[in-house]
Amino acid sequence: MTRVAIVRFPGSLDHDSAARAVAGMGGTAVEAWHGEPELPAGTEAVLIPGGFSYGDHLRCGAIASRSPVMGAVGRHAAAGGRVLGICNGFQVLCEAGLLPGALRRNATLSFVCRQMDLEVADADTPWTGGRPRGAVLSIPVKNNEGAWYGDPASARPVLRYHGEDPLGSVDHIAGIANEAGNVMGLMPHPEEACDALLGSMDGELVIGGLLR
Amino acid sequence: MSTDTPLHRRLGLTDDENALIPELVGREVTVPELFMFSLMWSEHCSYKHSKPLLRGFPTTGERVLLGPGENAGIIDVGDGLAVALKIESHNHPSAVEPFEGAATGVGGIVRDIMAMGARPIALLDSLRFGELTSARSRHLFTRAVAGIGHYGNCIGVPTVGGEVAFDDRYEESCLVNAMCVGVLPADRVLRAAAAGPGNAVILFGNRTGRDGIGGASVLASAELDDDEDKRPSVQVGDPFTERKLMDCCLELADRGAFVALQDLGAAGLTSSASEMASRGGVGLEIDLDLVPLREELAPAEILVSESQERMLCVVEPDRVDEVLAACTRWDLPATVIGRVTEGDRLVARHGGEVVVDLPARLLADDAPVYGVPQDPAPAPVAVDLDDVPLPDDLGAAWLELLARPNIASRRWIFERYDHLVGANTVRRPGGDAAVVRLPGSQRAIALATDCAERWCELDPRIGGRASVLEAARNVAAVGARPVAATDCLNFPNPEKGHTGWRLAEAIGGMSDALRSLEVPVVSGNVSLYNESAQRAILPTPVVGMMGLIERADRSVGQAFVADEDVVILIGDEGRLDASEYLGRVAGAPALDLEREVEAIAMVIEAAEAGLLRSAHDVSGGGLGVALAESALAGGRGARLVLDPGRRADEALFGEGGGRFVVSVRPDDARALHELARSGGRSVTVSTLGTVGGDTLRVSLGERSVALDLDAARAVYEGALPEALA
Amino acid sequence: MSQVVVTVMPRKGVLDPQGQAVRGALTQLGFDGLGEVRIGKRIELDIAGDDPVGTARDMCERLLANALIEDYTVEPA
Amino acid sequence: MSQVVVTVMPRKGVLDPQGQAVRGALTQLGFDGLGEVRIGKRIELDIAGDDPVGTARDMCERLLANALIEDYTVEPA
Ligand SMILES: Nc1ncnc2c1ncn2[C@@H]1O[C@H](COP(=O)(O)OP(=O)(O)O)[C@@H](O)[C@H]1O
Ligand SMILES: [Mg+2]
Repeated sequence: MTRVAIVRFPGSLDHDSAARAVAGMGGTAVEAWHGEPELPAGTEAVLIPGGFSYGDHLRCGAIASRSPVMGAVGRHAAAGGRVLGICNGFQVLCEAGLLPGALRRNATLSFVCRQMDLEVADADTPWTGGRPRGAVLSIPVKNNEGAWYGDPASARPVLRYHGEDPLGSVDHIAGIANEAGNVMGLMPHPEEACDALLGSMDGELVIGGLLR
Repeated sequence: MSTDTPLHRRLGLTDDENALIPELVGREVTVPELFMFSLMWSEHCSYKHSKPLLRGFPTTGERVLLGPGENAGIIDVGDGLAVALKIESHNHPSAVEPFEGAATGVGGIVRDIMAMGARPIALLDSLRFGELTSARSRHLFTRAVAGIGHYGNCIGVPTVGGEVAFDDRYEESCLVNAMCVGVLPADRVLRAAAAGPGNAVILFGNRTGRDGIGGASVLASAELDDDEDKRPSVQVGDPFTERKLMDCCLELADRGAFVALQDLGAAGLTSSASEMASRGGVGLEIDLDLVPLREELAPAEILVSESQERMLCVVEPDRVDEVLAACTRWDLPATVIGRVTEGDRLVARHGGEVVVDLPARLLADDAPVYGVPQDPAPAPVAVDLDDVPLPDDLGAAWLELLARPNIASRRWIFERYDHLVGANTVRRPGGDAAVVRLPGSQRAIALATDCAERWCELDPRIGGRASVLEAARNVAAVGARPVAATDCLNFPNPEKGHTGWRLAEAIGGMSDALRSLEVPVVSGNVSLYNESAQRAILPTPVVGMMGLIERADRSVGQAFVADEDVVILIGDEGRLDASEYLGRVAGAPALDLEREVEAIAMVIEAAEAGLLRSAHDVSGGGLGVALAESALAGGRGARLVLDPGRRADEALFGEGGGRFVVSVRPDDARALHELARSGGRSVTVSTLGTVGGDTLRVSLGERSVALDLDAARAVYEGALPEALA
Repeated sequence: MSQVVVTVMPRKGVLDPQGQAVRGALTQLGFDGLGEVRIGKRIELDIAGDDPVGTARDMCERLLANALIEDYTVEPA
Repeated sequence: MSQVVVTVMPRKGVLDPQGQAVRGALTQLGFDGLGEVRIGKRIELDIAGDDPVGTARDMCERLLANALIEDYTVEPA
């Protein structure tokens, strides 16, 4: 059972749903507290869940990205360990410099909560469960600041919005990985699409990237 | 009001009340004490004009763990779980500053649920604004929705439902009611009753500032434009701190660290401390010098400040360090500000001097109670339906109805709310009721808010019944059994005109329906004086209904799901009398309570038997709108035959009758008809036709009408975004 | 066209959760000796006409600032 | 303690949707002849020590601004 550390900041919201999704796929979820300089012993993969860490004040993810635990997450990533950032977690990874670019205000200038179709743009990372390029996943987005901004050439787009993109991301990017592919961030919420009762299981394809 | 007006009047106390206070206390009171009385004896805190009327509500039942009287009511839902629920208004603050007013309204109701030791799992919002043709109403509405979204999204509690209606009678007095639902272990209900002399009193959360001093309470006892001085300093919501408070409270409640827990709402520390002491039959001593302040405040100001995101708890002495440590871990200021004492007095010190020394009960429970005039309103002036021509083009009338702001899709609103966080939202907003799975259980609850305010104006008793029945139908339509209700009574000044009578009649009507459904009211809130110099609001008793589903995967949606399914109408005839379609009054609404309750029971049984492929209650806009919504949700049309009845537009757009539109597999149609007659029931059930195609085709005797789904979708989805663009 | 700068700050006494959060974060990063932190908006506008500052003031009254919770100042850039 | 003012603006060339929306709203209110509208942050800090401006600059580098999308300036109040 892969030991997945789920990072918790003040204002994290999705740690429980993320832990449930990880456990549902056979992983073991443990909490990594923001103030700790090290990840919990035996951590094999890291998940930074969604939420409004530090109230989204200043810039989304900015304050959290400077907290002690992020040093340990950086070292874990540098050693080739897998790291997945979801929504606010994606914002944190960008602010921490572990992924390129930044997330900016949605083009609608409003919060958007909507089930979205996502298209696999790169089938060669661990984050799409081996689905071929062009395959479409159904996963909800819910954010205020989900428009990825940056140089697409510097990023490795893994998921793109298929059809409409109310957020206004550069190149309709929904999720990107680092060059090596071990660090992934996305605005949609796979942990809320891991249960047939909630309408979609496609989230397991993304979360599965954390598990051996 | 000029400064030579006596202080008590400026604070909103009557001369009689002012004379009564020293009599009850046995001496002249201090200035801080007078402030405290003025707030605690306001309508907002004391319910002095509504208390006697509220006694009419049914409040008991097998599942009731805690009824009205605490921060929220609690219902046993089985599996060792309990659910706390409550609805509350934040009308006046939202009219003053819609974003912060609505946001702090959400924050306040969430803290009421937290105070029970419950984890908040769902929010709903019930809104009333002026017509969207008014720039001011558009502003108030968009900012209020933004404020609700801001707060709810940021604290991670999904906003799963609610309702909104627009009417020019809300132009100056908008309504923002928020409902919160939380879950807790049934054996760990936390109360806000202080206990154990010698125990510590800890204040934690945000620091205290000059927020809303004299705000909510004073405002609620005077009409808004009455006096500039009575306007509150605006409270700014801080959802980040609220979330930390929530995490911290749950952690400590799980560990059993609290003897009692209470939020600070209207009248701040005064109300929290006096209510906690009074409920527990003990005294409290607090030292105002120890309260963490954001700015320098006088003792009276500290006592009545309505700074948000604060909680008060009682803790045994040997657990104080544990509680303070948890607060530090969550980066929340926390201070022991006093202790529980023997006796019944609330004592506050400042600079070493006693500034308050009162029996807590006088503040919390002993406000004078007043009757309100019972002057029945005359029957409404009605137009003769014979003078209302039938529309030449029923299809155009149908489209026009779907585009009305009171009917059109609410997607513009609910997509601004995170309705999914927590990963338990089984049925999302847009249907009749939201369905939320109870964490760690197969069970789910169904939630809806409703109010038939147009009917309440014409006949408050019928309107009160209709409000409850509609809420119950919404919950039944998803397959849930209604088990508990909470209510928010939004009315104009009860001392004037027919309002007092309307209030009593509405409560009577609600109680009639609740008794028939065997649903108790476990919590609620009253908001009076919703009027301006220009006009008064419609009587608006909002009902928040909770239903229970044993198996979350058995809930029913409103969408037509398969071609050839049979479309069936359950319930009695609709009428144009007070319909949205007519927009005028053609007669007083009527309803048959017993028959409507039977239809509700039948639909629940049909859902539980797995007979229903879809179900949708028929409300505003009548059958035509209900059919269109089921068709649009499923992307499937239908071919239907309607009995034309008295007139074609009445058959299509008439309201009332306690109806549902359902669809069933062809093989199940007979079973549904049988269910209508089972157990001595006699529910009217008519087969209308079958699902299929991309058009809704309805024939009504000589006339027939077709609704193209693409055209319908365009107007139905487009109306709110266009009105607000 | 001349540029005008509008500054909108939380009113004195009104809670500033953003300033509070940022102050906490800076302290955690080791910046000691930090007093109050207040965060507001800076709006740069290019305005035509004779009285751009007056126009901007008008804009503040009607849209840019919320008098209940914010104070504003206007100055030419 | 001396007060330092940090101004953080969207970088030139980076689209500012909020500025655009405010521009649209102002135009709707009848304010014609409006050029660009740019919206950023004004952060007022009370800082102790000999070099408050230097400290604030350091704060910007480490937290207050994101160089990819924002420019900042620091000045004594
Ligand atoms: N309309 C009502 N129906 C039933 N109970 C009510 C109603 N209005 C108020 N109550 C109950 O009276 C008590 C006081 O209400 P309120 O002052 O709004 O609560 P709080 O002080 O927690 O904000 C609560 O227990 C509430 O549930
Ligand atoms: Mg309360």
